Amino acid sequence: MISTILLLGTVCSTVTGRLGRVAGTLRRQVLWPVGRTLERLLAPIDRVLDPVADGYNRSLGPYFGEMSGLQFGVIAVSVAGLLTAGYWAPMVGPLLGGGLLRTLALASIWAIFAMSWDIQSGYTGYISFGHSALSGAAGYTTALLIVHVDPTLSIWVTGSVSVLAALVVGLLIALPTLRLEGPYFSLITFVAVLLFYRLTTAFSSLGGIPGFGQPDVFTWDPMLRYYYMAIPMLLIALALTFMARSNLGMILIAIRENEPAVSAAGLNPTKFKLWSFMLSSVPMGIGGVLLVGFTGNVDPSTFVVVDNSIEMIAIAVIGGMSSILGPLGGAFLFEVLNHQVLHGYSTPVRYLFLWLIVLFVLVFARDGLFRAIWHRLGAVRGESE
Amino acid sequence: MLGDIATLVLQGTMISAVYALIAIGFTMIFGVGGTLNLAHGALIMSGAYVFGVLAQGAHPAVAFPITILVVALLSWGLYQILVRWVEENVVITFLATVIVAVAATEVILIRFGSSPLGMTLVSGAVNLEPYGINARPRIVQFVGFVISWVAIGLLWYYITKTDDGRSILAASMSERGAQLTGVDLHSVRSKTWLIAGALAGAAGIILGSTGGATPLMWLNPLALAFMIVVIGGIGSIKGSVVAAYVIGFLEQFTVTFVGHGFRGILSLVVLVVFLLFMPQGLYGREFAHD
Amino acid sequence: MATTFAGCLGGGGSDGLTIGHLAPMSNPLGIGSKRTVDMAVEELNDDGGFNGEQATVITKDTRTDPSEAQSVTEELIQQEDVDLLIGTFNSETTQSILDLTAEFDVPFMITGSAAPSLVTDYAGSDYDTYKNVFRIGPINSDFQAESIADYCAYLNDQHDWDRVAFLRDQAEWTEPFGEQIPGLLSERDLEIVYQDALSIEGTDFGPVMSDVNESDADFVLRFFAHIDGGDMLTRWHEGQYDFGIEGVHVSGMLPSYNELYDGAATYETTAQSGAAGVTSITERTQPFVEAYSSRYQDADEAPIRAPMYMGFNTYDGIHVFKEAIDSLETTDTRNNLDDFVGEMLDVDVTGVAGQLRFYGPDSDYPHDVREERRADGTITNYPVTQWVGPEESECVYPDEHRTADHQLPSWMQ
Amino acid sequence: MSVLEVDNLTKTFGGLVAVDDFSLEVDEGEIVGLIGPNGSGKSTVFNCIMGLYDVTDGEIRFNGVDITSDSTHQIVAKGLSRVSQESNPIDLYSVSENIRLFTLPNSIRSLHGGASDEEIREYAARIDIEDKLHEMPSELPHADVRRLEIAKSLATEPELMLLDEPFAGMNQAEIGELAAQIERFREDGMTMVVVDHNMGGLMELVDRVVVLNNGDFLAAGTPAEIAADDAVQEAYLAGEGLQ
Repeated sequence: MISTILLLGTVCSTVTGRLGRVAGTLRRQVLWPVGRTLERLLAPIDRVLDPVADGYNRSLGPYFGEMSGLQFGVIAVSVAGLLTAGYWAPMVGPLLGGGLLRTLALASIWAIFAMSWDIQSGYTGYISFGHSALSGAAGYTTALLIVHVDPTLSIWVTGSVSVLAALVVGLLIALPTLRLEGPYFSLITFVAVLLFYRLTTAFSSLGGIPGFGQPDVFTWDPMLRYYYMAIPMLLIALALTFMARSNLGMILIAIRENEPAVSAAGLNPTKFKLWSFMLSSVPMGIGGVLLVGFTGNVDPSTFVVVDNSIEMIAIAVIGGMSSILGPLGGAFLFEVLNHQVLHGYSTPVRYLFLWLIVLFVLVFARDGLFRAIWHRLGAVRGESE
Repeated sequence: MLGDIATLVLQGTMISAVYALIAIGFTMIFGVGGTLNLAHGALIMSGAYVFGVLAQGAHPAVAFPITILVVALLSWGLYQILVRWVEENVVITFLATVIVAVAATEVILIRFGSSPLGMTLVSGAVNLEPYGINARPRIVQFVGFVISWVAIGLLWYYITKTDDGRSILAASMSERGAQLTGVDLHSVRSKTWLIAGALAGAAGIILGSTGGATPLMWLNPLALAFMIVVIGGIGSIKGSVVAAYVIGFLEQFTVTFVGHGFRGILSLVVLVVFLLFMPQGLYGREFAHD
Repeated sequence: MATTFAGCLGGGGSDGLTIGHLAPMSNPLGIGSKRTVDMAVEELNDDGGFNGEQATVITKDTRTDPSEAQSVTEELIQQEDVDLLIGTFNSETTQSILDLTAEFDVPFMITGSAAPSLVTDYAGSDYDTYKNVFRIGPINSDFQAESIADYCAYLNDQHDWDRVAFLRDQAEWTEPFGEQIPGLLSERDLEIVYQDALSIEGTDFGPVMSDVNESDADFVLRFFAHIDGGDMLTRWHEGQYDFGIEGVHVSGMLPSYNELYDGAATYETTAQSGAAGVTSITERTQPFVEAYSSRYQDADEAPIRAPMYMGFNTYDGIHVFKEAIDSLETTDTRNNLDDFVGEMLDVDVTGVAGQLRFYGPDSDYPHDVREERRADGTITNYPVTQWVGPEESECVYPDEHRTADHQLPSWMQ
Repeated sequence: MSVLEVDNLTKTFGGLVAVDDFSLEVDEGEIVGLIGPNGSGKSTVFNCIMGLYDVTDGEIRFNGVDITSDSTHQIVAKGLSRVSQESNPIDLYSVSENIRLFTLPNSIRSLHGGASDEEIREYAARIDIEDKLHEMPSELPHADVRRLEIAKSLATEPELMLLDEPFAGMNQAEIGELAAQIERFREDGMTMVVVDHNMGGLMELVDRVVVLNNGDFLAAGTPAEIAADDAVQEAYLAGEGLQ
């Protein structure tokens, strides 16, 4: 009996492998026809939106990536949805167990973390298990400033110092390790976060296990709070998308796919990896500052614990690594599932379910759910992408 | 002072043997498939829990081999059901196994809750004070030491003296070469996972019967295995054994001369030194191909 | 503005009395606490209700995770519109929701965390903001340290034990003990011959036991909440070390703990409020424990025989709440917070873990539960229990509640 | 004047000597063939030149500048480029993107620099794959994948190109075609070193041949001289012969 239970740990996998063929049949018999029907329905919309998308493609396309009419439509609707969530979420929320605005605000913070992780780990393939050390550095800096320097410091002061601290910690981790091969890099980041956790739990000067309760939340008003989190998130998404669609994104992916080729192209991989880490540290720092404003408490288990880093990775995987917007969608999917849809279940059951979804995506949809959908949307009228 | 050193040596030897047991399976899988199995700690944890449950009803001597078998099968199953489908992509494998580990924690939480599960393999202790050594080691520690070296011995025999085992060694040297000489890589990998699982099961039993089983007990063994493998040289079983002893003794040294709160710190310093100045580890192979 | 917003979300405060219970539900402490809150509310509902109203309980899992705790608390406050929050175990989860409860003026009764800072750093420094927070128990660590020191003096009287090896979790919660215990012990003519803080990330107890043994201590005084002392206890039994193991051991409070470790916990002691239900702290203790064990004897999950300390405190909390509500004559606590606080400060209730009265606004520990002292000033509501059999424990301290004298381990007798 | 000078190059792996005190000079506009049996150290020499391996001993100069301890990207920036033995295009990128990667400036500030579409077409045209620009590498036949490698190399605008077994896996017709294209590069003023383990494709192409055996310099001379050299014949005896 016990072995069956322990096998649950790999349950997801029972679905994989052996059932791979079944899934293949399913895809052919069910998903494709459904997809084709959808395509037939969506194609006219695509056509109608094409002129608008073309206008975008001519002006901003080179900087943020080109889109088909439908893709443009989906992005526009999503952004509009996020911007107006403060007004519609309280009405929709009760259907999903209530508290939707809190979940969306939390999802915004996690979206920042997952996108930041993505620009570094997802793009370069140097998987960091230690990104929570970066947001942790920012959170702890804010708390220490408030506790030891001046409790009335403005958020602009504490915030910028905190982001700087995330950058410094990022450099401390990245400088010695990025010249190492991938697995070693992952190990160091893993160890770094364990060490950080140990320091924060052991020493009362770092708050110990309860952490610091002194920082104040930005606001308790759910709507206002949502916008405090969502707007920086959208700006970060914009900035990172811009970076990812530039030469930089191209080079980082090339580093992941074939690092020697990048050297052979006369490009210094170490420099670009370092840059991606810095580019990742800054929004991680911003996310950390927002998290302080969200919880009002800076403690190891909210900010540092290695599970947080794993959660960022899981979110990025679900959404689709190396796409920036994929992890953004992943964060909203993950948090809404966790806090709304699976609301009635106990916490371990919820997380087990979420981890199984992540495994499912890793095996069957490596590119992530949102990237897959995105490409389908781009191809409703037959042409590729 | 002499007594201190004798105590240090004794306790270092015992703990290092367990560390070696923890690391070998991890390094074997790394060596053969190039796969970093981050679920290794979770397999160790499942060993502890399986034994803990079985030992409540059965004699430990019965529960022991069953546990080893169950964990070996779990490990094999993990490979067959999940890892083999993704192993060509290092990053995906990496992520999939870590997700398995966190999922295992949730399963344990659902089934056993967060309180520790205690278990007994053998009871009793030996008082060495009359011999000038200030320690009363538990018999289970001696058993752990013996199991560790028996496992290492069997593994060494298997890998160097049997055809079956030699194919594992060949695959860890060069996959292409092994394939050319007619080695079935898939079956070699399956066997490696099976053996690594058995070793993890044994490690889990020892850890569980010395400190109890908890849902987060996979984390430290995993970090430890990782460090040992880096210091010993990736894929080198000999290196892992040596590195396990290096780490074990360093910890013991820190505990004796600095304090119990600083246990892992010196080993972390050593790890960083290795990564920066000797990333191939003690017995890592420098690759040469032309 | 936020409050009104939440109000229209939740549907107003007049739809009955709702109690939000917060606890880690994968931990037996939390499970025990949930069962006692259900028991208490059921009993009081049957007994005329809270100022005539029937209460409902909603339990949320905090998962020992501050952000999860905050999330479920916000849900309880904003969607369920609770009139009382009760529970929380780890100090970090408790701390993370203090601001939230204060912002929305929800009465909050802490029943699982003993950190003095939860009172001193909050109600102690900004009373007006945090006046909604009360601690039902256990008595805070400052008093615990004093009481434990008295217990050590008792051990010295009993066994001539005056050499102490002082061990603790390397974690913030033991720091008050780290600071106060040495002074308190030396006042009582006890000597600390060895001390160390142990890493909570896993400790090999072999060398620890050797070090303690070498120091020739009479007993180990240890404060473990994160560390499970099972390894230590097994080594103690198997190695038959000549010292006692005393102090606080949170894992060891689990009623099935000694069975889990095959009797290795026998002779260890731990202080805990409620004394695991083995003694009559008040006349209500035994009836409560009997009701609990008959109600949950067939339950799948521990704790079966008696709730752990948090359960005692949670049960008492609900009774205190009823007392205050009945005097307040309304269940709308959130809009009458000042009056509610006034009623709470007047409470003097006999609970199952002791007599409940609270410190006033001007004390060092505003709204903290008062320690009970006997005439000579000794604290009496932090009893110590000793394992004496696989499922049996006895209360060995203080005199008022003692069911048996402290026993030496069999190999030392 | 010499474009590339390799002086007394030695490279050991642990106890194994892969290249032993090897020297080579390449003059501007030359095509030099570097041949030797399998395992003779040819690729190791290239790897040392390109900074992929740390050199155990010796010095490498390019246009008179010491590049021994430079890293690959610095060497590429100085005008050296290598077409490696294995084809490893980035499968996610189309042919034109694969070429474009090699034109990007080594600067984190240059977000939208790099070659224009016309420039990429020109690089591709020099090796006749300009009509494949929008295909994915996985769709290309083997010979075109090899050509893509050369196009990538050309895109770094090298003065000296190191070609590692460019003819491997090609049929006779393809070899002839490629040799002609390489000939054209020389006319454009490029210096080249071509590695092959036999002289089949090189005879017509190279001005001069250097033979390596067991990491050691064995012989040098015109293709005709080398073909007649006894020592070279002997070295190849164990192998498949010189053709």
